[in-house]
Amino acid sequence: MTLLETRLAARAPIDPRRLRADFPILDQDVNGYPLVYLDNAATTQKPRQVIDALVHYYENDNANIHRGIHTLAQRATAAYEASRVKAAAHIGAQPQEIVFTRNATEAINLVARAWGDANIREGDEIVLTAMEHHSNIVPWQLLALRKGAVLRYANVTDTGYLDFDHLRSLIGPRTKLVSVAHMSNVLGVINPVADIAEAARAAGAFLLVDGAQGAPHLPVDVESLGCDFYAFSAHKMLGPTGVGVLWGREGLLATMDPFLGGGEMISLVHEDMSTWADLPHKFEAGTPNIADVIAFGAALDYLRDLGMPAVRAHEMAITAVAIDALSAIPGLHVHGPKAVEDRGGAVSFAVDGIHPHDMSTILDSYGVAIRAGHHCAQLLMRRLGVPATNRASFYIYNDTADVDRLTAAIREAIKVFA
Amino acid sequence: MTLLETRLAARAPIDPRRLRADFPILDQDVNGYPLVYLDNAATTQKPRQVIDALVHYYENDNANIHRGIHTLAQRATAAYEASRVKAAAHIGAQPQEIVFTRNATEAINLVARAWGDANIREGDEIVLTAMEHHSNIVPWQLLALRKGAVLRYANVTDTGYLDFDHLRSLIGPRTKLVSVAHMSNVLGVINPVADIAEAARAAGAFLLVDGAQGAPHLPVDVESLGCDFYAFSAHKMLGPTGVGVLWGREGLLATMDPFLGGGEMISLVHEDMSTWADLPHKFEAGTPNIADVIAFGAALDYLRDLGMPAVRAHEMAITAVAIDALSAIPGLHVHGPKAVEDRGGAVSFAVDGIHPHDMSTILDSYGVAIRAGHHCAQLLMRRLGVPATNRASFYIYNDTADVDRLTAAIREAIKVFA
Amino acid sequence: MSEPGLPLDDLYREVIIDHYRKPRNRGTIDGARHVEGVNPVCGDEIRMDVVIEDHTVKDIAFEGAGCSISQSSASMMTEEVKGRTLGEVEAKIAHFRAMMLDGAEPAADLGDLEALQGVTKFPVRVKCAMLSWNVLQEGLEPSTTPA
Amino acid sequence: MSEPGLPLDDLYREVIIDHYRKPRNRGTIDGARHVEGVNPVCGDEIRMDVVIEDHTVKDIAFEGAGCSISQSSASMMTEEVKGRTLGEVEAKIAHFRAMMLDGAEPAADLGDLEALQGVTKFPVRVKCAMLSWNVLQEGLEPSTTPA
Ligand SMILES: Cc1ncc(COP(=O)(O)O)c(C=O)c1O
Ligand SMILES: Cc1ncc(COP(=O)(O)O)c(C=O)c1O
Repeated sequence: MTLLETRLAARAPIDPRRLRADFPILDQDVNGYPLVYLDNAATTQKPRQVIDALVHYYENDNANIHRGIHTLAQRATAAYEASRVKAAAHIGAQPQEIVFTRNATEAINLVARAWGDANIREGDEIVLTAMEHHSNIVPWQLLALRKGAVLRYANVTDTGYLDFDHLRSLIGPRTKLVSVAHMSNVLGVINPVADIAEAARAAGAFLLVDGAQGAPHLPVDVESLGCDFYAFSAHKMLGPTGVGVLWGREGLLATMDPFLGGGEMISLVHEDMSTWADLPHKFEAGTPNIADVIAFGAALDYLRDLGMPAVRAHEMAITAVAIDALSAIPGLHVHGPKAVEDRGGAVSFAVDGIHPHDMSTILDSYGVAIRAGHHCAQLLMRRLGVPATNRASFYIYNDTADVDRLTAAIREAIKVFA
Repeated sequence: MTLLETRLAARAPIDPRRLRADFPILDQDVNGYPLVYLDNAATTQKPRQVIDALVHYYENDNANIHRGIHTLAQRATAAYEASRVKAAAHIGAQPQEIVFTRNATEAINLVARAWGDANIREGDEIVLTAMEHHSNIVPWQLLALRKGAVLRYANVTDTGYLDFDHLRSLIGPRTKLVSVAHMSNVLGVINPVADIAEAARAAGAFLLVDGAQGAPHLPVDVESLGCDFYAFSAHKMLGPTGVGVLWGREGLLATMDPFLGGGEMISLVHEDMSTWADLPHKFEAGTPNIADVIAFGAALDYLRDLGMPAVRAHEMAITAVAIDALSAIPGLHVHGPKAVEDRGGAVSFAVDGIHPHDMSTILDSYGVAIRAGHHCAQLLMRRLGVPATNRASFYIYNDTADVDRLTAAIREAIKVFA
Repeated sequence: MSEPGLPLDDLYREVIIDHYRKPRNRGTIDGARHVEGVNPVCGDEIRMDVVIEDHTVKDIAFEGAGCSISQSSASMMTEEVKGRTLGEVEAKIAHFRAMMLDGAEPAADLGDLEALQGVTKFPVRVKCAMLSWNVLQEGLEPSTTPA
Repeated sequence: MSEPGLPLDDLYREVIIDHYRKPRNRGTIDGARHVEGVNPVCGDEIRMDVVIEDHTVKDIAFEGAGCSISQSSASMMTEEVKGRTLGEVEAKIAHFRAMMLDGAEPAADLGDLEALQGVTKFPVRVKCAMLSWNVLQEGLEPSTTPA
């Protein structure tokens, strides 16, 4: 979609100044300056509605779920399951296909264990990309180690895109799984998931999409993406910490063994063996993170009310402004695509002669929070030939005034090192 | 300890009426009656201090931890790590031995995978008890299935105690692990962990203690217990849902492979293999449940200020009252030990001619919340020869008025079925 | 104690307590088609023997363990379906489901089962009432292998 | 822009920027004892060659990548330890640690390194300043095998 098309699809454009009133944390001074929070790819801030949902739950309904007959247990169970319906709706899926985990990382590990251990054999290949987050690399390394499988990494082009032809060339008869980020947390680039799904399917391989940066920023429909698993984290999309989502095709989840054993996930327990509960409970062992799942429901409501096309349109607009403003700074180089149709609002950049950690410290002293480091993407850092990058990442409450504060602080940093 | 000794060890006795002011949820009517919450073994309520800690975090400090240089990330990291120190202090351990998980269940699964897969071989034996929670059974069943190991279950006596002689007789040269509940969530019985540790150690076996019902209710010191792993859940001890703790001896944790792979738990990531972060981060993959771990710190502060000996003394006192009052009801039979020195405040009971689900529904209609069911202990239900039990379980904010309301409602239920 | 805040009287109607205490058609039938079901969440169990001849439920018996709702529902159900044609039984199943799950008024052919309507005011207990009906449904399916 | 709210001037002192831009003793030494260290959290690297003769740091050189604090700390450190006896070097390490980790005032033998005291006002950056010192400490341990 072009920016114009996305804007047209959006119900009403986002007004970040108005939304900020919902985010109490943004109304504070940091080191003497009003906070400019540009670390949204790491975690987003939470609106009043989400915080209130937590408070409401603990002040009114708190109880352990699923097995209780008393009133609080009924209320808590209903609210918990309502969040599952909302999470499903957010990505165009069915509730019984939604498994709540701790985070996207655990969701990917669940697949690596519960699907991978049963389906990956010696010599099988798993295709990743060189831009993956460690959470979409290490679980497969551990699986490969257990099973004698082989990992293959698709290249990243000099302009910060996935080298799709290279990826396709890696997918062959031994490929059992392809696992790619929907959107890179460093380059911001959006990967062509539907095309990748087609290539995977043609080879009889499954496709997992690491949606940690997808679900918060893009309208997502797992059916049209054509993937088999989709993983994401609540805390990166206005929700609380401690909640992740694994979506899997029902037929696929149904064939999988459980991951963790314990309460909630069983049907009958005998001394030697047990039988499992139905989907999705089979994959939710022990007392879940009830309160945060319920509060995540409030975050999903918030995003639904804004409309994901509007979220996307706002991010395209502010990213365009940010890339222009950053590129105008002498000695500053933006990594990743420049065209906002192809990317989200995670903008990594390098500044000649200034290490990202120094940059981040100086920006922080001006109240501007960015992230500096390898962003859990060491393979990509090596590909880019840098030890670390600066990353400013935007969300619904950021506006062009934040971009101004960012660029002004960067210019101050350049003076320090001049 | 006798009740008197425990009382003497307690700094100041607990005054449940005063504490209730800290628990907003208790101040509500359910089905027209003031709520009497007696489902504390399933999950406890949260004091204002814990709820406030969550709100404070999200309104002031929320950021992703460990890698950020900006001010919010520094604050969040410091607060998160401060909770680790508090969790360690609660059980007499070192902070680097504390791994935060989602719940006790995940903590046990972590050991079953990260320790079990590397150390359990075909024919090895794992000794459990017939009173274990499913969370301390199913992970070992899955491990036994993977490795061809054998599970052995120690008996429960007719009076609701662990048959320690039987347990000891099961521990032999093939025993690699013993895993027992510190306190049964059904019988309330406290198991003789130090003796079990001695028996395990003599056979060269490791000992895991499922402390889900221990850490909330008893003064715990892992050194004097002599165990190797100790697992518990924050939500059962005033803390939020979504946080569990695995404690393991440092030397043991250090030799273990990671459980989940991803961000936070790595040192260096290469295409084929990675190296792991130091303890305890090696076991905490992905963005942790930052907010809830921090709020759990407030719960630990609350318990520390009360003093665990005072908590224990209060529970012994109210349990004694409850057992007396319940036993006076014709046709009512209390499961488990009657001596409060030997047990905690989870009191299971049967009433002639009334199924626990009917009892729970009737009690709920009088505003009294108990739990009815198998309590994730199907093996124990079979041992007791019942499909389910009624369970009233007490905590610091319960007093004798709650016991009165419970017994009055039970008498009403008996009338319905008379 | 004063009146409870929930309509307990609607739930524990006299006829329900009666069937719970004195279940009808309790037992087993040699050579019958055997089906069973458990509600894993609460542990309620129903084991059922059904004899179908000439498109009619010639005989039916059950055993089980569980709460008053699950056991009385099974007992009343056996009374209502014994001797009925498969068509009549299917209609009863549909009418019972409609009453319990969709809030429909009890159809005339439900007889005493009408007493279970009060369960709908206690949503967590609805599955108790449904258990024996799901087992019966399975017993009617042609694919079930006779015991 | 107005003055920042944190004492940036204390962190980025002239001498630090100078060492960062023009690192002293940069390079490798053939046949020297080689040690290296990475700060996995931020990726800073220091590779160091040390020649110890007669209980003296006869020669020292380093290469590395990272922020101004880690690299300038390494550069200043090489200047301060080159030609010193092991006893003097151990004392400097102790004094530097005391300044960075325990908030002690800079000891007289730290020379230019005193400029790094401002880092203590930025606690997350202290580990940057410490990296090369931890590597040096390793280079002094007898167990280290020469390259
Ligand atoms: C003895 C015991 N073990 C384990 C658990 C599991 O705790 P969680 O569901 O918090 O993982 C419980 C809680 O129900 C318990 O009572
Ligand atoms: C692309 C991508 N994948 C995975 C993750 C891991 O998310 P979490 O730490 O919430 O599990 C992140 C977040 O840092 C990410 O950006």
